[in-house]
Amino acid sequence: MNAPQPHRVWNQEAQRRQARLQRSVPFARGKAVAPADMVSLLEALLEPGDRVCLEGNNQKQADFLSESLAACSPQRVHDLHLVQSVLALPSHMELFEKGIARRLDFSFAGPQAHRLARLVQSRSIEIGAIHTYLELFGRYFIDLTPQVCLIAAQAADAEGNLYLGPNTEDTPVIVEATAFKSGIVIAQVNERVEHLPRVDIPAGWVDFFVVAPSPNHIEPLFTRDPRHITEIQVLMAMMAIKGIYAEYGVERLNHGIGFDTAAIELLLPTYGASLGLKGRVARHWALNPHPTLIPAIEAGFVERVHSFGSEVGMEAYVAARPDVFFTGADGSLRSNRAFCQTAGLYACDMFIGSTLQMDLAGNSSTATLGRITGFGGAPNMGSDARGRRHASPAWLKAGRERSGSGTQVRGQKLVVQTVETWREPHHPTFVERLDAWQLMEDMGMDLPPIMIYGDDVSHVVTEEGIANLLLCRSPEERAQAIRGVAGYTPVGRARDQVLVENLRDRGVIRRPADLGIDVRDATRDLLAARSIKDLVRASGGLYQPPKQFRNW
Amino acid sequence: MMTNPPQSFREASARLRVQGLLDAGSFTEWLGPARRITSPHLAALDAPVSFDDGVVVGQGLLEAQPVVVIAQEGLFNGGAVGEVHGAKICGALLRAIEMRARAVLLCVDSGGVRLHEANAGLIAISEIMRALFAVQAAGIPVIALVGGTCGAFGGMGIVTRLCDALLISEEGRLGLSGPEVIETVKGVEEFDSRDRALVWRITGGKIRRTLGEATMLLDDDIPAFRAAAAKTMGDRPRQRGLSPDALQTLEAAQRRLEARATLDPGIRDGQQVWQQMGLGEEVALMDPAEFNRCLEARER
Amino acid sequence: METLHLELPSLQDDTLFPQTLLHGVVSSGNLEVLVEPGPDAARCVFEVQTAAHGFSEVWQAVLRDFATRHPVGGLTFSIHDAGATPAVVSLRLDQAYQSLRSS
Amino acid sequence: MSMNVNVSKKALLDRLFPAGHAVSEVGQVLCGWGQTATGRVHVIGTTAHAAIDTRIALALSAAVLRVVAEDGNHPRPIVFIADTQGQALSRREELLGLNGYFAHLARCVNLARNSGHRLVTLIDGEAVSGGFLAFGLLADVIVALPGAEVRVMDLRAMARITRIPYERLTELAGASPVFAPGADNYWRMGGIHALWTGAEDWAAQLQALLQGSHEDDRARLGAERGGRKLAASVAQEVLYGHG
Repeated sequence: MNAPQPHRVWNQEAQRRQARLQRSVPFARGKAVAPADMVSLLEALLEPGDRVCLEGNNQKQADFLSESLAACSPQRVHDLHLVQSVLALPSHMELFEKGIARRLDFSFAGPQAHRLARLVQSRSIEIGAIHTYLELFGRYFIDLTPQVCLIAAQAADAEGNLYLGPNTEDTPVIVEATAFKSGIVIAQVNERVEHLPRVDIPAGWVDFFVVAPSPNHIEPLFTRDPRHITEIQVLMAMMAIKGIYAEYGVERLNHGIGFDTAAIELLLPTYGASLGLKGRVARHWALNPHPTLIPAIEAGFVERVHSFGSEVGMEAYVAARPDVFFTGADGSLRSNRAFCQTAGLYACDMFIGSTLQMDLAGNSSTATLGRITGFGGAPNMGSDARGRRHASPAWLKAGRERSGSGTQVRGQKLVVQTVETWREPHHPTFVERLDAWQLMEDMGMDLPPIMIYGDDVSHVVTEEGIANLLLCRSPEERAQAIRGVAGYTPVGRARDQVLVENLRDRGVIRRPADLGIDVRDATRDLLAARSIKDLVRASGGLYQPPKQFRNW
Repeated sequence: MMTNPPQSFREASARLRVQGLLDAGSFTEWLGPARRITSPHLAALDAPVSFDDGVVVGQGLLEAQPVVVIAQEGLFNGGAVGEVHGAKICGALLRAIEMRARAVLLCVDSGGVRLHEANAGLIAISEIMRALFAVQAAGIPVIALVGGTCGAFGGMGIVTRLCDALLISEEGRLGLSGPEVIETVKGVEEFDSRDRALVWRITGGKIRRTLGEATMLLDDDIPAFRAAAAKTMGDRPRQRGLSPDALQTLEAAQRRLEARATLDPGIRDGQQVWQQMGLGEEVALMDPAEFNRCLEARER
Repeated sequence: METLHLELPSLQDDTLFPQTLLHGVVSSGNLEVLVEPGPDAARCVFEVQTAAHGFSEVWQAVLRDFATRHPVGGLTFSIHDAGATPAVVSLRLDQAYQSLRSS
Repeated sequence: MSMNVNVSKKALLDRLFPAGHAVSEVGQVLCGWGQTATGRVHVIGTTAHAAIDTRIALALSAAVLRVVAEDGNHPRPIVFIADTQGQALSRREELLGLNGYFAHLARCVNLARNSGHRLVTLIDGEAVSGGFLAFGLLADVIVALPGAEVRVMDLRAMARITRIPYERLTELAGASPVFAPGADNYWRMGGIHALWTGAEDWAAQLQALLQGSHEDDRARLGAERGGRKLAASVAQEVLYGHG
């Protein structure tokens, strides 16, 4: 038996934490920091090379802390390693341009995708990896644990307890990883109050907080104005509801964001109800509070929704529907991205979403040249969870179709891509080769950035029909099934007409007529709401859309 | 299941609006699409043309009364007025006099002058104004219907205010300069054109009805427009020779407009107008019928 | 603008009353189609003016399928297109055909 | 004698009315009379490229109404002097319904015509879109003085909005009067009846315009001058029903 080594110190991280706190003393009164002192505080406690998590997803952003970090002197704060969900703010990019940060592990870079690509090409940034949310959250507890996290909360009390409001999002997972590994937790809050409506993060986990000069920025990213839904999208929604939701009896599901899925949400209480589907499909959801879900909720289709984050304007509606949404004792929404992603991965029978490009293997990608967008959460939801063990009718049926005559040992998640064959002239959705391959070469990546792997995809819905890839018995069949719904794109026109008709006979490809859908019925009159105003009415005046979506 | 959805005026094409406004099967189009009188000026600039140059004109019956109907297509080049488009409107107005129409229904859906043929468009709008005066002088009321995607702006915003009555939906907009133009020239602080709520509080149907410019605020529903047009036609007979523009009438109008212009100089938002009337947030969600009742009560 | 003239064999539907009909609107991503009696009962004629360049083959495929799908012999379809996708083109043509049948 | 009138407009009045004039300028609005060989005429107009707002529109309509009331059964000609950069761009003005003020002004001008006043517009300076539509463009006869700029929008702005290259627009503007700024383009389209040159006797030319028809002859003129070939025939065809 080896004796313990006498000189080994076992609490170096805790000592380092104490040293950071010591250096911060001049810039804080207890845990409270004045906005004007935030830069000095960060300069005092950060050390070169620190792993830092700057909170921000595609909704709420710790924007004041990000700007404060970007205002630090690169002489004092440099070579940071950022480990965070989303690069969304200009100040995020400044960190790299100024040399304050050097290395990056992240998930998604929507608004900054172009600037990020330029930084990569000019070697001003080292990318560790691009993750899905769940992977990144997982690595927070394995090898990418933040030493300092800068988070956003709704309110703090004098002791530093935090209330997160409806946009909980990533905060719990970030704080958990940081606070319990001797890291420093700094929060920006919108207001300091006497009594919090509820405590979401206890003061003992929080080191500093600052009342930001203006409330943290939140984008209404999940609002789709029904005015912009086209007849083609209505047609595809009809096909999806009749050919997939009804066919498999999909009760638990997640919707991607976009007009295609918004159309489905708005067709459930009209077309879906006319098919007798109420209570049979779309009962339990992993979904942000989409305004376009209101009519289906009001019609009694939707029984329960758990959310990743919130949506601007939906606060009062959510609070008034606690049987449907997860809410705190104070009435406001309790969202949680890590848990909702887990639910989407393991507890849902279907994911349906849209994409920009799809190849003949069914791989799909939203990557376009010159932009690094990353993945976000779609691949977590849009993949078959091979670890799943519990059964459901939809999961079993899909699994049976995949295993064919072989012995069935597992089910299969329905992963549905719903796309128009052309996005616009010169931009066919179906391609022989994804732009992602070119992007991989340009950016020196290990793999092409594929959002949904083809072997996870079960169905492709286009205006021409539905291709059921579960029933395909070879890569060639799969390719013909995709060509068979690819319309007049070059990929679609290169189909083998005979093979495609065979696939249609076998039910692998189903046209609207095969589903008993008359294309003439696909009009906007089927939408349960045709405008934002209709959604407000459907909510009984509880939904309060942001001003850019109103016309009153 | 849902009840019958309304037949949206906003979402309908000009042609469908005409069909829905008139008695079934009564419409006869003048210079229809088969005549292919398209704009040579758009073609010269290699821009897409339309068989009717973006306006449908003709005659039909409204509750068995002969009317002339003119409907601009807001989706084609923003309903903008070019040479052919403008001449079709002018000709249709003058023909209302020839055929002794009971009324003219003018469905305005236009941003104003078509830039591709700006000079022709500007002159055409001035010609439309003069033709409209002639129609009114002949004792024929002109009823403006506004509820399309483009609203009524620029010169067509002026023409709309020359009409005897204005029927507008809440979605309808009326003004002179578009918010985008004002923002471009004067800055976002003057007018944030992306703030749709603000845009509607300045130009939208509700504030235009509040200020007395619109006769009636309507649901976004073609049958509602049809019923209101028929009612207006019955309510507002114009008598031949009795000019509405008699000096006393215009002097009274002058006083009303002068009074409005003295509105507190700090007022730059429809909301402030409603506040002054003792109306609050509830205005936003009032449906048209409720809103009309609310205003009528105050007007009494 | 690019123009395309195409004449395709198609069956004739005697019950279709030969008449003029305009369907759709020329706006971004959309088109109008004017249907008129054509010169030959066994063929249909397409006259296309389009803002999207380089799509002659796609147009031919879309129109050929349309002429196969419906008995539109004896009709002329004149199209002004402002960049509609093939899905929208097919939909508008189908709708125009349905309007002809119902009127 | 005219009071407070800006220098260039004063020079114009001197030249139009050598026998005398009494015009005042208040807030960019001209109002008064000029003496011609056949008697006094009214002068109403704007100066210094006025951006027409509700205040100016109301001043103009008030002036027109006053003239109509004063003259009663003996209507004298009205000479409009148009000098406007267009409508005022302002959120408050839009809220007030500036288009309605313009419509009212147009009605007043039309009332003057119906009451027997001969209406002559002289463009001196700028005449731009909405501001021009409201009254100058409604006269019986419209004249552009040398240097007058008449337009809806300049070509650079038009290029931005229509996404047609500026170079292409300038090239096409040489061949067609239909979209490019310029008094001569408007003349070719029939929107302007005459273009006066600096060398002419403007008092005599004005005198000649003080009588004539009230008919709107602009579409016909546009066709005759070859600048607007369709307006007249299309309107006629709709009117007389060959459609």
